[in-house]
Amino acid sequence: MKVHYKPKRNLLETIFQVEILQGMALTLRKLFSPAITRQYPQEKPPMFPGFRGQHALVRDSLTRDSKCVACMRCATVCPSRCIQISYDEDETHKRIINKYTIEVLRCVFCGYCVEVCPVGAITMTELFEYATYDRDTVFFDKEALLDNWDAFIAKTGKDPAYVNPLMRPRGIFESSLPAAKRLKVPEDWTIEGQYVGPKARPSMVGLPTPHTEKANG
Amino acid sequence: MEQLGIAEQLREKFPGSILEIITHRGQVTLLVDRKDIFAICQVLKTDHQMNHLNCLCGVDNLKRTAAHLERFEVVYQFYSIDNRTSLRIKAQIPESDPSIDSITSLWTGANWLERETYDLLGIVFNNHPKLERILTAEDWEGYPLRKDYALRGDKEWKGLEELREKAIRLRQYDFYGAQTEQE
Amino acid sequence: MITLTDTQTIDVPVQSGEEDRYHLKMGPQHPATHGVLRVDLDLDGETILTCDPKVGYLHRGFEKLAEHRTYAQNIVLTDRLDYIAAMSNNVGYCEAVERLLAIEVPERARMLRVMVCEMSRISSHLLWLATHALDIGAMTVFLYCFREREVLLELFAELCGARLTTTYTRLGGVRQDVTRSIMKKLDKFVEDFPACIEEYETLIDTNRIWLKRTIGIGQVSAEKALDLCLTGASLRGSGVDYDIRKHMPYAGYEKFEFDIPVGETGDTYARYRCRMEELRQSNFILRQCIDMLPPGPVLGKDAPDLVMPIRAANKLEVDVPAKNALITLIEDRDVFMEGDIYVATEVPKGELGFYFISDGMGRPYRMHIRSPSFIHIGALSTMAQGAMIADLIAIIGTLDVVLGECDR
Amino acid sequence: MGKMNNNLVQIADGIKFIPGASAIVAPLNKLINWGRAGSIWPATFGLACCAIEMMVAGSSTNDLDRFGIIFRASPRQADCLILAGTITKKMAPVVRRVFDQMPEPRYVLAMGSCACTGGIFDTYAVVQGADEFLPVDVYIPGCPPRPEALLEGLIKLQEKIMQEQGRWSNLV
Amino acid sequence: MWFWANVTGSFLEEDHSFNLDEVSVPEIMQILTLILQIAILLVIVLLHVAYATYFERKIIGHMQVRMGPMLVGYHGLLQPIADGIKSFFKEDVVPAQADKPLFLFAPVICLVTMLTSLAVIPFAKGWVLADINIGLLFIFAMSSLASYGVILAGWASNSKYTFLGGMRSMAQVISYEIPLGLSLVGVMMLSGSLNLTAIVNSQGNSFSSMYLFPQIIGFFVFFLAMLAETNRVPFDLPEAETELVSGYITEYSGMRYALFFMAEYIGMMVMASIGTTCFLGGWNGPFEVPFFPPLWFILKVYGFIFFFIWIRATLPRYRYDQLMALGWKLLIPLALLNIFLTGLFKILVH
Repeated sequence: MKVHYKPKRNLLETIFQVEILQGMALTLRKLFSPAITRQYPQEKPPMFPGFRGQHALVRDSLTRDSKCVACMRCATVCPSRCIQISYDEDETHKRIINKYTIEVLRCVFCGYCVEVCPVGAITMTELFEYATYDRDTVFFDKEALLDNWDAFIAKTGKDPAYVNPLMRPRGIFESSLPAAKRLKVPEDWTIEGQYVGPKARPSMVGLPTPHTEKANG
Repeated sequence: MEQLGIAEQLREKFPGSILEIITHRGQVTLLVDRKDIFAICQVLKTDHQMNHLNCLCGVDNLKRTAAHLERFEVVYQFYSIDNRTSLRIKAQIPESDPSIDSITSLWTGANWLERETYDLLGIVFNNHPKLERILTAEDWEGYPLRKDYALRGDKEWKGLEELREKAIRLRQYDFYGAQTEQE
Repeated sequence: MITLTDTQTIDVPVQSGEEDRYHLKMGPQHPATHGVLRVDLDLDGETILTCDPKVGYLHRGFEKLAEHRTYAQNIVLTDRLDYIAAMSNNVGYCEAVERLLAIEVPERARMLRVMVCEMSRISSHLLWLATHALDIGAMTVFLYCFREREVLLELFAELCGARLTTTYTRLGGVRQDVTRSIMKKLDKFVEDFPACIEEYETLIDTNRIWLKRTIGIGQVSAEKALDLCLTGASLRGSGVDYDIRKHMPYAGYEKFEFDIPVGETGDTYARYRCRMEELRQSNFILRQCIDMLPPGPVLGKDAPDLVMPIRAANKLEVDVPAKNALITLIEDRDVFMEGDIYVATEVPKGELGFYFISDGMGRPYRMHIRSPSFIHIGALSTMAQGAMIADLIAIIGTLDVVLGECDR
Repeated sequence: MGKMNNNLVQIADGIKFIPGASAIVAPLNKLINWGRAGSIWPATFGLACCAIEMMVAGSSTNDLDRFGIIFRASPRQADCLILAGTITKKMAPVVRRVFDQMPEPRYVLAMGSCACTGGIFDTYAVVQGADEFLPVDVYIPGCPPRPEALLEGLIKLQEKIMQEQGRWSNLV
Repeated sequence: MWFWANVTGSFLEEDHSFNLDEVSVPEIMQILTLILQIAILLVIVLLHVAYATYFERKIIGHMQVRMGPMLVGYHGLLQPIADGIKSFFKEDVVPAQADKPLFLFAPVICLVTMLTSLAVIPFAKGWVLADINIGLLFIFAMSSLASYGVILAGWASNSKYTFLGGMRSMAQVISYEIPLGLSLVGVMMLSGSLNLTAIVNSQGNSFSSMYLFPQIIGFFVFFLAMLAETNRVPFDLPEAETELVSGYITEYSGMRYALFFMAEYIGMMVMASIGTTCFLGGWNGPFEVPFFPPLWFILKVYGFIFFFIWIRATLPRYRYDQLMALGWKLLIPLALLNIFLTGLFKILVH
């Protein structure tokens, strides 16, 4: 397709500066239209579940401790190598974490650690305002990470059983999730309730439907 | 397949230089000797309408072994916009003399790609108009993309060391820096 | 010619014939160089005699780093490649790796990829228009473009949790499905966007100053453009109909109806018009995506886990809870087949190609990125010959370069 | 570095340059600090990804101009250097030079992981943290930080400026 | 309400507010009064400059659907003060290779010439510091001198960007002084005087008798030349931010930069005042304002300044050679045509 240009201006338009006046009319109209600015310190931006903000370790409501089982998947997957975990094993080969640190200033906030965590222990919260004067205050250890979770629950007033789509990705079969991550989520996060384009609906033949999936799995 | 046809024609034209023809995932690769690379590219451009040079890069084969593989290779990826065919050519370069003819006179766009390959791998392009470092600093030592170059660098670039010294020297003029020094 | 050092003035003997030359080093800190490009200019008055772009001020060792990270981890790196259209890079990277490792992608994920690609194309073109207009002096266009771009970025944030560095795709699909609220907002955006394009065009499209600053500036003929290896709108502005979405369709682009705008004159104005048309076409594709999004999972059954083993023989040992982790680990498929592949995708800047060599490990042996910006900046010295300083700014703007992608 | 900044946050007296601050000095100090905090002009200096978010922070949605912050192209007229992006080794001398060209008082914000520590790019070409060669005042985590996070960093910087004492030695 | 007293040709003789001979107080008192008046004018003008920047930032902000200064004072009203304080207490860097005396002196030249030209502007009937016969010429002379400041600043900084900025400014000022002067020749011909008060008086007090209408071509030329003289978009080449960083002020910091900034805004005000006086009927308005006669004048000047800002928010920037071409090939012929037409008109009428 050849791009088309607007017609060249004629003499009259040249003399009366028509196109410039049109532009000026636009800016004048905008002068009297409301500003779209968010007044930041007073007005916060809209946040959505799954925002990749400050890290936190979910505080288990029963044990009051982290759910982490020291499987090292997060430390392995981290592209910027900012998670450090060390653990001891007791006689039943259960792992006990003695160090869990995240160097936040090196983190790239990809969310891989949350996604690979089989028990939903680590998460990323919707907080993002923690600029500091000092590098050391954003070097989170386990306690700080647990505190981050408490702060997040307190600040946003979220339910402590908060699930974000990093912990339980949208649009995959529940059967492919580990048991600890089969959490209750809003309807349109599941395959059954997902958005489908209006023109695609009749042609569902041949695609795995929720029904067939259940039969298989 | 049209690509294979072109490859066969090339093999007939340059019997000594085409070492191998490989097909992988529907893409045809020609392993060639470096001596005829300019002629091959010219034939591709003029006779086979390969008018678009997609990609030119170097590879260090230090940790790979296969038939015909030398230490370095330069990979050319061509595409014909009119015929919608593509072809890849890999020219083998021995470690002893890492040099190959430049194709800058065929595609002006190859100029920077060749400079980049020289910069990161140390492959010299003969007849190149301006073979200088491009991505790293002018006085950089070593060729970063070679497999024997460490990820964090073998030794510190001296420009950065000078800078660190300067920063320490100038700290006394800094408001907070001066305060800490007094303490 | 005078060279200034830190502390004193040194009189350099002037060569004969160069008395009138004025040597100007523009950048790396300069408002119009789109980041950290440096251009060394030899001027006669304000006319450019020679122009020598210097890059590498953002060279981060991408290709080296990629050799030390697994295929899955490298997706994170691609965000930082062309940070204006991170989604396109994600898709380009994953298309290439999937072809190398023969991973199937579900239909829904493919269409979602097209959708986010086009969203990022719009957001990238908006940023291009904004900075290009700002370079030429129209500062209001800049802010209007950012207004619409912000809508898209917030949609990205809702979709995958980050605004710029999205890390949206996964090998074998995408990370997150869309929700109804995202689609509703996108629908509204697609509805409103044509009016916004009209708004930008009111300000600049027929404006006589804009026309004077763009028509005939940085003119490249079709042959010259091919010779310079230009791609994307820079090539199409010169009249070569080359768009990878049509030539080598990926991610199911063959199912969509759209036109490739092609210019004739090859000057800054033609490229500007091409990109403005592309905005409209992308909007049209988005509309089709919203209408045709098929049901199904967004991640293939055989998609590899994020925690990729480094080598096939030495599989990662996983713990009891991880056994039934997200997706099973790669086992005996031909993932670790040796071989190489070059896959190109059409990103907003032009042709983004990934060239991989696999040696049977969980990480690439060699990853080369054919970045359009690098080649476009290489063409700058040819295009800017004989232009004026103000034209150089316009030409840098019209090439639509991103230094993160250029220097890697 | 850390110790020094800790000291500053909880500054209460900190009168080191003008012993025995008089009744004139204190209000004047306050006035100057108010002026400086109310008109932080950063240099237009984008390095990488974060620069785009910096531009967004300046655009209509967030509007840095509300805080009296406008970007100045020339470092000579700037008060603040926002290190928005990865600092490579090749770029580091240039960054330092831009900082040296800025007149006192000058502040440095390290925006994003790359500027703070090098982030994911732990390679041969990247400086591992801007504080290797620059006195960084505020660190903003995020990759890239949301524009609001940049605003929050700037508000933190304003708080820091408001607590300064006697930073006008170049005049007297 | 269209009543005006004493708007006659003999107005000049009646105006004796600054005529030292006729006032019967000791001479020293007269000088003190004059100094006081100058001081008041300076304070007002400098405040005006401060708030003109605020005005500009607000208007441009709202045209770009944002808000402009909001947080420093109520709706950012103290913003200019904060900027001023900050600039005043900022380090004053003089580059090592700069020509120091000239570098320090250049902003002063700019500011002083601009302030001097304020002396001849009639803000209202009788509100003028120096009612000289060659007011217009005086202002031209002063604005030409101001360009010296710019050129010297560009040269003395010993930096490449500033030098290019200074060169551009020199060329721009030389080529636009001519159409600016020529465009006002028509006004001079109609009013028969170079005295600004006389020009206002000759326009009469009705809307239709403003010189805007008979001199529409002249006004067009004048307006463009005025934009160019004050380095405003679309002619802001000497300080084109995306090309030359900040042009001739690249190396200036702190207070010296603020001086240039003030000079630029005073320049805008002076040019707007000339436009008001010569084309829009000066202080005349639909009715006389009690206690504060210059209100109409100020409103008209701010109308001009609003127009400047409006154009800045809308238009891109010309290229250097296109700017020259516009000046020499379009504006000067147009201005000459205007003079010719005005002359023809005068001959035909008389």
